[in-house]
Amino acid sequence: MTAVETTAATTGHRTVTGRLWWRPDRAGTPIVLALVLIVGSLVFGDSFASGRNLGNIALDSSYLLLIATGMTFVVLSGGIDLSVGSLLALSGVLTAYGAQWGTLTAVLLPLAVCGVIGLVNGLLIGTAGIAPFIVTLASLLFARGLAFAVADEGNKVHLIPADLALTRLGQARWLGLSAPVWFALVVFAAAVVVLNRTRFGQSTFAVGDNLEAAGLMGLPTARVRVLVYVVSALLTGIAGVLVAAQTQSGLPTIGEGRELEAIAAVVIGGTLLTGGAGSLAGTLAGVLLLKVIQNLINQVGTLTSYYQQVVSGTFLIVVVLIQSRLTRRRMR
Amino acid sequence: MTGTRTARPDVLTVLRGGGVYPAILLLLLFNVAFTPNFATLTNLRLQLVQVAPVAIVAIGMALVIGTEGIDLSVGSTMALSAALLPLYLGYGVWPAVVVALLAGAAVGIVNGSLVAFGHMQPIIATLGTLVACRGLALVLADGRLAEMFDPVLGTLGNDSVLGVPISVLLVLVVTGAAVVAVRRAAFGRRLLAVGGNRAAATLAGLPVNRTLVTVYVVSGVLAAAAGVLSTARQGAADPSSAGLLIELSAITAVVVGGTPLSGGRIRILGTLMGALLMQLIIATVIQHDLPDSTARMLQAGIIVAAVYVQRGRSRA
Amino acid sequence: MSIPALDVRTVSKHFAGVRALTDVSLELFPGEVHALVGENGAGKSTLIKVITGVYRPDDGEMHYLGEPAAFAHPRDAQTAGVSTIYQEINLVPMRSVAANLYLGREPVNRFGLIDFRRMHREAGELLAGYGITVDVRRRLGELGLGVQQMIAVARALSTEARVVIMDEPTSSLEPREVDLLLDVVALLRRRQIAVLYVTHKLDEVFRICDRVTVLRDGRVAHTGPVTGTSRLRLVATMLGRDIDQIRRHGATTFGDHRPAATGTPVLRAEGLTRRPLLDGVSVEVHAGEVVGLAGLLGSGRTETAKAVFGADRLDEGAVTVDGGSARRWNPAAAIRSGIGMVPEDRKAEGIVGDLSVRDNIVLAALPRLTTAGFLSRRREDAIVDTFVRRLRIKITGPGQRVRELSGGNQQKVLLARMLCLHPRVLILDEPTRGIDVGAKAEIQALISELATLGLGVLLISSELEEVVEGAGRVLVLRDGALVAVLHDDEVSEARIMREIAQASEGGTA
Amino acid sequence: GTGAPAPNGSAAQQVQATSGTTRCTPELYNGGVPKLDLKTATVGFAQSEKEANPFRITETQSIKDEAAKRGIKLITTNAQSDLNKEIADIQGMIAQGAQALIISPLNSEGLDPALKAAQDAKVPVMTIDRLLTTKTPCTDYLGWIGSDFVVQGERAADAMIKATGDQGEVAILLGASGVNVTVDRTKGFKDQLAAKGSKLKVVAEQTGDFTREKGQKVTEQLISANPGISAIYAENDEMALGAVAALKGADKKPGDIKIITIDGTKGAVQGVLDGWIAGVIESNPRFGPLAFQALEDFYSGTGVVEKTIIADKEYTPENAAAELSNAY
Ligand SMILES: Nc1ncnc2c1ncn2[C@@H]1O[C@H](COP(=O)(O)OP(=O)(O)OP(=O)(O)O)[C@@H](O)[C@H]1O
Ligand SMILES: Nc1ncnc2c1ncn2[C@@H]1O[C@H](COP(=O)(O)OP(=O)(O)OP(=O)(O)O)[C@@H](O)[C@H]1O
Ligand SMILES: [Mg+2]
Ligand SMILES: [Mg+2]
Repeated sequence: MTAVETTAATTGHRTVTGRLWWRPDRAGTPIVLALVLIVGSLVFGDSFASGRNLGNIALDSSYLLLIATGMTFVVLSGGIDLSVGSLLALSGVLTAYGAQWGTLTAVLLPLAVCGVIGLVNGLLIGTAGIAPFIVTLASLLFARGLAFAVADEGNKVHLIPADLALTRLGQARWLGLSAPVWFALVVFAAAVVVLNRTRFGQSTFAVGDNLEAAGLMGLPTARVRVLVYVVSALLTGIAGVLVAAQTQSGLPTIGEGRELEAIAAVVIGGTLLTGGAGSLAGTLAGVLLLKVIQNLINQVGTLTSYYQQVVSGTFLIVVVLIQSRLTRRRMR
Repeated sequence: MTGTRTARPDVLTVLRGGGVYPAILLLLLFNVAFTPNFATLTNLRLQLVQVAPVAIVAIGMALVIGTEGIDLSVGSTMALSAALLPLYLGYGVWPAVVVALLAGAAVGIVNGSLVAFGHMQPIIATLGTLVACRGLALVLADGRLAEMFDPVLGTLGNDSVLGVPISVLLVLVVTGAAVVAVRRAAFGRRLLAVGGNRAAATLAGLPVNRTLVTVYVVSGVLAAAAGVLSTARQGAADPSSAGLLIELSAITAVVVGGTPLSGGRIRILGTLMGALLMQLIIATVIQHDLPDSTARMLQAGIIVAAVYVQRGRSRA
Repeated sequence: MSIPALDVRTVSKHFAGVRALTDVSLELFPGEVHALVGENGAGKSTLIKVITGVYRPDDGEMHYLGEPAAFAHPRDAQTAGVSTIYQEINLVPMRSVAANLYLGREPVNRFGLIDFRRMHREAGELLAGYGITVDVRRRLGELGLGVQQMIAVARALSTEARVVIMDEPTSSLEPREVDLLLDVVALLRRRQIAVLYVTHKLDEVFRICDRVTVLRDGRVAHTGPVTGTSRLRLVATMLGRDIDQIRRHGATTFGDHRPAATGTPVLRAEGLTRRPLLDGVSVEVHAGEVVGLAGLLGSGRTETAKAVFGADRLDEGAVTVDGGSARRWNPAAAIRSGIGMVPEDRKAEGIVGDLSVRDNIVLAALPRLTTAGFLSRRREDAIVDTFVRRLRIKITGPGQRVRELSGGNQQKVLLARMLCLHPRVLILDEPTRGIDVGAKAEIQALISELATLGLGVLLISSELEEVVEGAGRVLVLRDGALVAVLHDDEVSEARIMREIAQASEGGTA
Repeated sequence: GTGAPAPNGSAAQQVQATSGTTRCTPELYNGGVPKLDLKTATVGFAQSEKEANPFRITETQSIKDEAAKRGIKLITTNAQSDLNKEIADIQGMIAQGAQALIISPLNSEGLDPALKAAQDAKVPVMTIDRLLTTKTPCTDYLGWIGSDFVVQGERAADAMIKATGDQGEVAILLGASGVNVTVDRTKGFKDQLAAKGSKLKVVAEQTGDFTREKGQKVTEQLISANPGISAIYAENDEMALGAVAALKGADKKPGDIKIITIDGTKGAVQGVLDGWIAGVIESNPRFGPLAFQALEDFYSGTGVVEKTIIADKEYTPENAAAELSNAY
């Protein structure tokens, strides 16, 4: 029983009904994606639209999807996580390193370490109040350094035995799709539920929207801001385990620049970098769009690798411009 | 009325401005004590010369960050300017340098327009130009390193005036200009207002879009200048490695120097000190022959510590 | 008397260089509505934030329901039963209305997942109780400030609370919502809930409050029952002046000067249209004339003001000043033509919080103070000095950051920003919102004075008396369209109310 | 670094050594792959790193030239030092219909998804440059042609001992971290010093990332901190040239500090002529003739051996003038 329900105020009744005009917020990126897919199939035919090629795109997207999913939480909370590229390498190295004691350590060791680094990121940001950009930039350096340290400055590449359960799992295929794709999809689905249907998810939006207000509304802002970095680090950790299982090795050099790719995917998916608004569905579309475009650019055999860069940079800008035109979200 | 408070920040306010000052002090003390041949004039000079490109880029970055923006394309802009130099060297050094700077300005115009008129988020707009400009630089240079034996260019890169290296002089000039711009010029005030509250700046009738474009152009030109400097010093233009990842060093220098990423406030001197701190860390690491992995972790620790000391101030 | 629900004892709090609170004590009893009044910057909001755990006091202690208590976080206060509506709306604008109402305590189903269907239904019912029928799935930020304020109230009151704190809850409400809100407060009192009520509107103090505490410069200047205290005495205590010094005419301090609208208007805006918010509104302002804009929340007053000032893109319509018009009409052009505007949303569109008072005041005048790109500190200081004195802006120095000023003083800074341009027409959107009686009187007097000197003013206010007493001509808006223009003698509260009422009968009610 | 690449020369005279007993043929390879007429086949080449230094430029050019010479249709990609891109590149070329692949792996590990795709599509993979250490020849890939980086390091150590008279302090400019070229060249160099009982003392090992810029910066720091350094071992020519720039900046004279480097680019050999560089161990990038010969042998039934070591020259002050035109 609340105080207000009884005040059935009969004084001035005023209608503030909203016109719910059609908002293509969510539709922008999928539309562009669909267009690109159609054009790609028309231009390149089977070399693009073959099951094998699409399967490759799916596999390549799966790691990015995992990372970008975590990144979506972080960006929605108003933060940014630059450490994911290095964490991917660190997780892979630790997976291979841990593999000498069996699958369980190979999985738990990297996740534990990534979790701790995510926690430290989160604490420095959410509790100590240091800017996310700089904290995660520092852990970008730190994680890469640690990865090199574990790999003896890169002198020793740890390998995962082919007969380990992890290897078989990582290289399995079900229904024509590689295992990492399935793992990524399951994690993604869980993330969608967490973001949209739990208090933590709702608080993530609120914290990114207006941190001060969220605090005054009684939300545990610090806890939310710590948790999103843990989520991001853990999902990146999972991606690292899968990469290692796929390649049967842990390389300390992989993942450079992945953070920017993940951020690009999130933003292309319509999530505001300032936080507070966006969706995981958009991120999924963003990831696929990036990877499909990359694949298409690769298909143009005549393009030298330098021109490929010019094209992909321009494409990124154009896609985001189109996306934001379609969305027409008022930015403040 | 108590006098002017922001006009002349006293020593204490400056020092409180960040952990960057104590960090530099500690590192200097450590090196003087434990690094052989550290406290020599040539060594100090070397550190200044090496930090010059980063410092110049960082000052441009500080201005951009002051508008609540960010410019990731600075490294690629350096590469672009490096790629253009040898192509136009035939017309003489100065025309070539002008072309390189113009290219920086052009990148700035693209960035600024995307941010101002296209309403794109700066990090994404400049990420796009980062990728595209590096590609363009490689296309122009056909991906190859080009050696240049022009004496004038060599002078620019390696010579000194009155014992001060030309590149260091350039840093001082840029710093001075930036300090004056931020403190005394209408441009600086507009920039801070745009960064502090874009809507308010618009309603106060300020030319918001023009200010944004100008800031990115300044950043682009400074990055191009840094590209010219490092190319001149090296005697070779290498568009594939010129300025690689310098955006991260520059942003770190800015933030470590006490400028918040949320815009509306800028510390030029702090930025300079931030760049110097990063350079000192690198020097310490190399001169003590620490392995790469340790070096990275150490760098991470020092950055966090330096920013931790000044936390709260950046949030307020 | 029973034990106090909330007992604040000798609390002190200072910010860098500012003593915001000194030895403040306050007792709040169940079933009483306790008014907290004082000038801008007296420390009211700070006291509230100390109570609810936003700030930690330097000194002093607090008892809640008879037990010593110190909340470390607003959440703790909320769980313990202290519900707060903070000054300036503190909600999350990009989330839906329903999400804002239930954030942090969303109804969940048996799997622990949020039950949106239930949440939306309950949110709709909750708001209907306040006479607001809004689609609860809409983003909050799309709604006007007034509606947002009511939603903040609804949120705060929808929890089981022993103490309710309201910091200027009516500052963005128009009379009808105010009535509604005061009814709610009365209901809270009947339920033995303790209410701490901060306001600058003395009417409200006398209408519903039992006791009143006056803060002045961070100290308690007076505490006592409302009955028996005269209005004049209260104002005198707040301002720290003798009663004799406070002269009064009517409820406001506008002068009697009301020049007729003659000759050609300085400002003429025609057929301003911005679908779906504005529909062909025309406005004329003559030199020396104060034109009022009246209407319900969301009727398009702010939209009109912004359209005239060139701040929003228009579908149709033209603005001319002295018969001439600029090629591209935007705020910069408006300012160049001699139009100024003080926006409604101080925090979001007005102040640049990190800049100093000086920088904020001269912001719009930058082009005039610049020679060859450089600013003249001397001329800046001259301007700042003049206006700080003239508007009595309370600051520690021109270098103080505007973020640190109280709301009223921030408002004065914004006024100064426009006045130093010596505009010919000034658009004021809710210029006295959240401003203390003293400052309010000063601003009202200033508006009259400026009008006497030939300034044209377009005045928007949710307080009808302000419009009635201040304006010589009143335009009444409804649903983004002009429904009536009232001249001289036609201007009265009753008449305006009638126009609005007719409008809303013709509308959706 | 302009000028036409040096002539490819005949395949046979490029071979230093071969190893492995079985010769791989289409029947043996990975359970059997279809036979092809190489003349009408489409061959894909995956380059791993940016073509920013002469080594990569020459390597790609050599492949392209040989394909053109033999009239074979060639598609090429460049992974820009991004492992994932290389995987995608290879998969992309298979999708585009490449029937045989020549790949220059970015790393000795990690290409598994790409190799798997090639296996699935029954496309044979010839590797050059870096060896896929943990993979099986004639199963995961056909065979390998490349230099022995460890041996290169050893030869560099020998040259260093000779140049310095086996005394003084040496600084090593390491290549990029975590790359096995770096690991091998370092190992070969240090092990050889130890094996020879050298009195040279390694006082610093810092990465110069294989770039001229970092080579210069690191050298500047090192000679500032250790004025006693009398020799520098650079793991590629670019870093060596950076080191030369640093020495010039520090007013050193040619020969004050002995530099030994690996690669054999024109610039470095010119450096030998000018006296700045004491010796260059070549790392031969001209894989084109050998790689296509291997494919031809594969399909013709002659078979491909497991490992082919390409012949690497050495440039010394004595032969530099004569050999300059052969450097790439
Ligand atoms: N975060 C802060 N930092 C520094 N000074 C502050 C801060 N918050 C408030 N102050 C100062 O404390 C004093 C009290 O401010 P407070 O907001 O409590 O006033 P108020 O009575 O609520 O005024 P108003 O009626 O305008 O809302 C003012 O002088 C203000 O400048
Ligand atoms: N009934 C409504 N339907 C749709 N939008 C509304 C409604 N009421 C308010 N709004 C939104 O709130 C904003 C407020 O409108 P505006 O500011 O022009 O009205 P106002 O008369 O000034 O009321 P306020 O006192 O809230 O400022 C508008 O931009 C509009 O988008
Ligand atoms: Mg207040
Ligand atoms: Mg309004």
